[in-house]
Amino acid sequence: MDLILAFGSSFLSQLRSPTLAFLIGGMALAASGSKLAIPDAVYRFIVFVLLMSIGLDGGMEIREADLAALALPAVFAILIGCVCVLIGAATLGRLPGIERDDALATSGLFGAVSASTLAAAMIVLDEQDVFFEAWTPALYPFMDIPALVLAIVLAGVSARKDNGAEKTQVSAIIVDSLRGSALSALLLGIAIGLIASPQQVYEEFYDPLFRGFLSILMLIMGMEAWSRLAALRSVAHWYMLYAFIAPILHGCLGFACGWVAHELVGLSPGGAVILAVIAASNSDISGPPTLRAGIPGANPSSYIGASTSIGTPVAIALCIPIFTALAGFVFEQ
Amino acid sequence: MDLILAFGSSFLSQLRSPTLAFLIGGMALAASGSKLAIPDAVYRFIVFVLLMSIGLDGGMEIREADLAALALPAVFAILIGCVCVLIGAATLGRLPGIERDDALATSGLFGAVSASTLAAAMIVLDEQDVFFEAWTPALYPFMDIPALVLAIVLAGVSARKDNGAEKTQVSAIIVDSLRGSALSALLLGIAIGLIASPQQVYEEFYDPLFRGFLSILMLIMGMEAWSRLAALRSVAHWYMLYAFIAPILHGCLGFACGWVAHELVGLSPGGAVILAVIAASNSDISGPPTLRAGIPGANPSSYIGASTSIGTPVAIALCIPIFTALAGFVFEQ
Amino acid sequence: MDLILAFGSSFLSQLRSPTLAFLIGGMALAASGSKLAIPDAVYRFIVFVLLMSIGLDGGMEIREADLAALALPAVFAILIGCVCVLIGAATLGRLPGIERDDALATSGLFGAVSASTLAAAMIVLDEQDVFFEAWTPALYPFMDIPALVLAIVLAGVSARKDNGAEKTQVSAIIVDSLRGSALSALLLGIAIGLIASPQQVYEEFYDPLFRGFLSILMLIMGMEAWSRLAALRSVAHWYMLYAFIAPILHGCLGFACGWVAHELVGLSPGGAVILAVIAASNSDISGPPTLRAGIPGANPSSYIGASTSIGTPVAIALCIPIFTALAGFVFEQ
Amino acid sequence: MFHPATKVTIIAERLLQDKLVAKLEDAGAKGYTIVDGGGKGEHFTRASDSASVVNAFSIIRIEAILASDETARAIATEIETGFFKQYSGVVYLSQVEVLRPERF
Amino acid sequence: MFHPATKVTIIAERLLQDKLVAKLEDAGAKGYTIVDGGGKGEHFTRASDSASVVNAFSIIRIEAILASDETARAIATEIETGFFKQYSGVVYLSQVEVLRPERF
Amino acid sequence: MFHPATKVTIIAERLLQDKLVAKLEDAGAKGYTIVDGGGKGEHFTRASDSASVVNAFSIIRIEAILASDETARAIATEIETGFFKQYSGVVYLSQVEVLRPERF
Ligand SMILES: Nc1ncnc2c1ncn2[C@@H]1O[C@H](COP(=O)(O)O)[C@@H](O)[C@H]1O
Ligand SMILES: Nc1ncnc2c1ncn2[C@@H]1O[C@H](COP(=O)(O)O)[C@@H](O)[C@H]1O
Ligand SMILES: Nc1ncnc2c1ncn2[C@@H]1O[C@H](COP(=O)(O)O)[C@@H](O)[C@H]1O
Ligand code: NA
Ligand code: NA
Ligand code: NA
Repeated sequence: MDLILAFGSSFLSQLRSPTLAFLIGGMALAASGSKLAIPDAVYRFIVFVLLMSIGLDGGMEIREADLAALALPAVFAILIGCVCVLIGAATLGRLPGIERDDALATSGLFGAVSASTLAAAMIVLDEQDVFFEAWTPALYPFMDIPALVLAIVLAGVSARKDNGAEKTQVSAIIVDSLRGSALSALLLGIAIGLIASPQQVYEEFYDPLFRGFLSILMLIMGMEAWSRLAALRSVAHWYMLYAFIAPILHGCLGFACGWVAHELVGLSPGGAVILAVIAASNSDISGPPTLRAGIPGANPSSYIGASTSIGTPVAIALCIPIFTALAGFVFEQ
Repeated sequence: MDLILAFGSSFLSQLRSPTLAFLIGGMALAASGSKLAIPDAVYRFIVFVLLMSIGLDGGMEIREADLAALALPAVFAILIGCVCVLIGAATLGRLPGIERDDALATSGLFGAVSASTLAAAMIVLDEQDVFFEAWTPALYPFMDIPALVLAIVLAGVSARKDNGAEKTQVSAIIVDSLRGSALSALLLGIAIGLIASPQQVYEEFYDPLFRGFLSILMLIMGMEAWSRLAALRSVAHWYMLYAFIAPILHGCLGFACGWVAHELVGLSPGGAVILAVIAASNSDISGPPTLRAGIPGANPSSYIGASTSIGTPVAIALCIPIFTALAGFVFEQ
Repeated sequence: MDLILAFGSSFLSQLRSPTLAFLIGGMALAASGSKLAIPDAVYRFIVFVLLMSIGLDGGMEIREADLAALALPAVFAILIGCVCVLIGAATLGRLPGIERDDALATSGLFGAVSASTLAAAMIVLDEQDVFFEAWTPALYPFMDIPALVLAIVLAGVSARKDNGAEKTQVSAIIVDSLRGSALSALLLGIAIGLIASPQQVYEEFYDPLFRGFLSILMLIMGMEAWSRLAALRSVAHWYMLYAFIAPILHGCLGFACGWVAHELVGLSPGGAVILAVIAASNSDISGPPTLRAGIPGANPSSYIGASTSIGTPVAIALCIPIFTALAGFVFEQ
Repeated sequence: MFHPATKVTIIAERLLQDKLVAKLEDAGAKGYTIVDGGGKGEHFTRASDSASVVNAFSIIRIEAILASDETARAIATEIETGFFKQYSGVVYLSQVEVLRPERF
Repeated sequence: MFHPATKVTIIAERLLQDKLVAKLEDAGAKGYTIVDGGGKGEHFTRASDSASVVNAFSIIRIEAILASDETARAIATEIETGFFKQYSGVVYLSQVEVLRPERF
Repeated sequence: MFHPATKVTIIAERLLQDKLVAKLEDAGAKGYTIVDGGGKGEHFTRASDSASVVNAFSIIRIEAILASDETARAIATEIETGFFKQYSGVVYLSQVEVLRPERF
C-alpha cells in the first residue's frame, strides 16, 4: 500500500520532471507533424557530451572506489545482460509468426543498455537527492556488450544449423561494439577520468551541460518513438507486448541483483536503482548498428520499432519512477 | 527634446551593446567576402534553444499571470498583425511595377514576427534593467499567424479573381505555420513551462546560453542581410523604401497599443516595448517557408531581400533603441 | 639541472592536464578504429567559439594596453614567421628527394600559427596561474600571415623561374588568408572587443565554454593526427624529422624574442611563453586551404601529414611544457 | 545480367519534399534516395551548408530508379506540370542498368 | 576528346561504407565519391538530416567512374551478390564520358 | 515531350567552388546543383562528414544540365584543362532527358 503511494508520488513528481515532459513533448511534436528537427550533427554531439560526462565522472570516482565493491555489481551486470537475452529468445522467440532472427535481435536490444535512459535516471535520482556511486553508470558496457554478443552468437548458431554459415567470432563482435561511438565516448571518458585530472573541465563544461542536453535528447527520443510507430505497426503485435513487459521484468531482475549487492558489498540504494534502470533500458544508440551488422537477416523495423517506440518510453516513463519508489520503500528500514 | 536625448543615449548604448555589434560584424564579414560560415546545423540548434528558452520562461510565468491582463495584449497582437498586412497591401501593393503577389508576401512578412529581433529586444531591455512580463514574448504567435494567414488568403482571393484557383483553407495555413520549426519550439516550451517544472534546466542550461547564442544569431543575420542585398537590388526599389519605413510605422502602432494596455490592464513599460518591437520586426525564420508555400507566385528575392536585408537590421538597430527610449520617456511620469 | 627538474615536473603536470589527455585519447580512438566522430558542423562551431573568445578578450584588453609595449612583440612575430619559413626552405628544401614546392608549403605551415595549440597553451598557463597579457594571443595573425605569404611568394618565384608563371600578388594572398574562417573570427572578435563592450556575453558564454570546447578540439586533433599518419608514411621520411625538430627550434626562437621583449618593453613571462608557443605551433586550420590554393603544385599529403600528425602533437605535448618550464626558470631571478 | 532501367532525378526546394515523395510512391516508385544540397537556377542562389535563414528553400536532390520507362516518364511529366510550373525545381531522366529489375 | 566510361553508383547503409570502399579499391577503382543522404526502399525510411537515433542506417551514395566497362560490371555484380542479398542497398550502372581515361 | 540534354558533373575540392561556379555561369549554364561529399582519388582521402581539419579540401559535386551538347563539352574541356591539371578533381558528361529545354 505504502509502496503504491510511494510509487504514486514518485511517479507524479517524475511526471512534473522536465525529463519526461520533453520526452512526451517530442512525441507530441512528431504526432502533430511539426517540422521541428534537431540536426543530426547536434544529436551526435549531445550523445558524445553526455557519455563523456558520465565517463569522466565515473573514471574520477573509480580511482577512489574499492574494487571489491565494484566487482560484484559488474558480474551481476554481465549475468543480467545474458539472462535477458535468453528470456527473450525463450519467450518472444517461441511466439507464432516471429522470425528467429528478429526475436534474437530484439532480445539483444532489450538486454543491452540505453545511454539516454541511463542519463535520465541519473537526473531523476539527482532531483530527488538520492545518492548513487558515480561509477555505477560505468556498469553500462558490462551489461551492454554481453547481451549484444550473446544475441548475435545465438543467431549465428541457428544460421549455421540451417545453412552452414561460417562461425561468428565473438571477439570481432566485442571489438565492433566497443568501437561504437557511444561506448568509445564512455570508455574514453572513464580512461581520462582515471588517468588525468579533468575535474575542472568536467565541472565547468560537461556537468553544467548535462541536464540541458538530456532535455534535448529526450525530445529527440520522443520524436523518434512516434515516427517509428508506423514501422512497428507493420510487424507482429507480439513485439509491442514484449517491448512493454520486458523492461519491467528486466528492471526487477536488476533491482534484485542491486539488493543483493547492497546486502553483500554495500551498494547504495541509488546504485541499485541505476542497476535496475540499465537492466530495464534497451539500447537505442550503440545496439542497432551492431545488431544490423551482426544479424543482417533481422528486420530493423521490428527491433528498432519495438525498442525506440515502446521500450525506451516504458523504461523512462514507468521503470525509472517504479524503481526509485521501490528503493525508497525497500531500503527504508 | 528630452526624447531626442533619451533616444540618443539609448541609441548609443545600444550601439555599444554587443547585440548590434555582432549584427554589424556579420555584415562586415559578408561584405569582406570572409569564408567564415556558421554551419546550418548550429544555426538551427541556436534558434531552437532561443525559442525553447523564451517559451519555457513564458510558460512558467503564465501560470502565475492573471489571464485578464494577458488577454488584451493578445487581442492587440492579432489586430496589429492584420492591420500591418492591410497597410502593406494598400501602400506597397498600389505602387507601380509591384506584383500584387510580391506585395502581399512582403506585407505578410513585415506583419509577422522575427524571433531574432524579439530575442535581441529582450537582451537590450535586460541590459538596461527594464522589467517586462516574461509572457509578453509569448505574444509572438498571436501576431505572427494572423499576419501570414491574412496575406496568403488575400493572395488567394485575387488569384481566384484572375483564374478560378481553388479556395485557400485558412485552417490549413494556420496548422502549417504552427508546425514550422520556430513556432513549434516556442509552443512546446510554453507547454512544458506551464505543465512541468523546468525551472532548473531553464536556469542551468537555456538561460545561460541565451545571450551567447543570440550573439551568434546576430552574426548570422548580419551575414544574411548583406548576402541578400544583391538579390534585393534586382527588384523594384520600392521594396527598400517599404522595408525601411514599415518597421518604424508598425512599431509605433504596437507601442500605441502597448500604451493603451498599460493604462487599461497595467502592462509594464517593458511589455509595451516588447509589443512594439515584435510589431516592428518581420519574420525571417518561420515566415518565408509558409509564404513560399502559400503564395508560390511571389518572388522570394523581393520579400526575403526586403525583410532580411533591410527590415531586420532596421528593426534591431533603430526600432529597439527608439522604443526603449520612448518608453523611458512616455512612462516616466 | 634545476631546469630539467622544472621541465620534468611541468611536463608531468602537463601530462595529467586533460588537454593532453584528450589529444592522446583522440589518437587512441583513431588507432583503435573507433567509429566515434565529431560532426564537422560541431568542429567548425568549436573553432569559431574559441577564436571569437580569444579575440573578444584580446580586443577588450588592447583598449587598455600601451601600444608601445604591443608594437615590439608584433614586429618580432612578423620576423619569426618569415625566418621560420626561410629556415625551412634552406634546410628541408635542400634535402634529397624533396620537391621544392612541398618543402615551401611545409615551411609555410610550420611558420604559421595553430589556433588549437595557442588555445591549449592559454589553458595550461591558466592552470599553472601564469599571468599573460590577454592581447598576446592577438599576435597570431602577425606571425601567421607573413609566413604563409612568404612561402607562397617563394614558390611563385621558383615557379616563374622554371616556366614563366604569372606573378603572384602578395596583397591577394594576404586578403585570402584574412578571409579564412579562423582569422575572420579572431579579427571580428578583436574588433568587437575594441569597439563594443561584450564583457557580459564573453563572461557568460564564450569564456565558460572555452575549456570544454578545447578538450573536444584536442580530441579531434588527436584523431586527425593519427588518421593522417598513413598519408605521411607515403612521403619522404625527412618530413617526419623536420616536423619533429622545427617546432622546438621555432619555439626557442620565439622564446628568445619574448625574453628580449621582456627586457625592453616588459612583456610578461607568460606573454613570452605565448610567443614561443605560437612560434612552435604550425597552422592546421587556416593555413592548409591558403597553401592549397597558393601552391597547387605541392602535395597535401606531405605538408598536412607533417603538420597535423607530428608538428601539432609535438607543439602541444612537448613545446608547451618545455617553454612553460623554461619561463619559470629564466624569469625566476 | 544487367537490365535497362530509367532514373528520375528531381531537384527541388526542401519544402516540397513530402509532396514529391508522396507523388513518387503513389506513382509506383519502390524506393528513392534523397541528398541535400544547394544550387542556383532561375530564382535564386541557395547555400548548400552554411546557415541559411531560409533553410526550407535549400535544395534536395531525389533520385528514383524505375524498371518501367513509361512509369518514369509519367512521373517526370506529372511532377514537371504538377509542381515546377509554380515552384522552382528541375526534373530529368537518365538511362541506367540494374541487376534485379524486379525490385525497382 | 571525350572517351566513354562506366559509372558504378552504389546506394547503401553507412555501416557498409568501409567494406564497400575496400571492395571498390580491390576491384581496381582509382577513385570514388561519397555523399550522404537518406531514402526509402524495401526496408524502411531514413531521414536524410534530422537526428536519427540509428544514424548508422542512414544512406550513403558512392559513385565510382571506371574506364573499363567490364571492371565496372564485375564490381556491380560482386557488390550486388556480395552485399545486397543480405543488406539493403542498390547498385546501378550508367554510361558517362570523360576526358582523361587513363586516370579512371 | 522529352528532349535530350547533356549533364556536366564536376567533382572538386570546395576551395574551387567559387571559381568553378563563375566559370559555369560565364559559359552559359543557366543553373547548377551542388552537394557536399567526400571521396578518394589520386591525391588523398577525404572524410565526407566527420570533422576534417582541412575542411576546405572536402569534396563538392556540382552538376549542371545544358540543352546544348556543344556548350556542355566546351565547359567540361575548359574546366579539365583550366583546373584539373593543377588541382585535384574530376569532370564527366552524361546524357539526360528534360521536359523544358528552353530553361537549360
Ligand atoms: N540547369 C540546371 N542544372 C542543374 N541544376 C539546376 C539547373 N537549373 C536549376 N537547377 C536546380 O534547381 C533549383 C531550382 O531551380 P529554379 O527553379 O530554376 O530556381 C536550383 O536551385 C538548382 O539547384
Ligand atoms: N528504386 C530506388 N531508387 C533509388 N534509390 C533506391 C531505390 N530503392 C532503394 N533505394 C535506396 O536504397 C536504400 C536501401 O534500399 P532497400 O534495400 O530497398 O531498403 C534506400 O534507403 C534508398 O535510399
Ligand atoms: N574514378 C573516380 N570516380 C568517382 N570520383 C572520383 C574518381 N576519381 C576521383 N574522384 C573524385 O575526385 C576527387 C579528387 O580526385 P583526385 O584529383 O584524383 O584526387 C576525389 O576525392 C573523388 O571525390
Ligand atoms: Na537492458
Ligand atoms: Na511585424
Ligand atoms: Na609557427
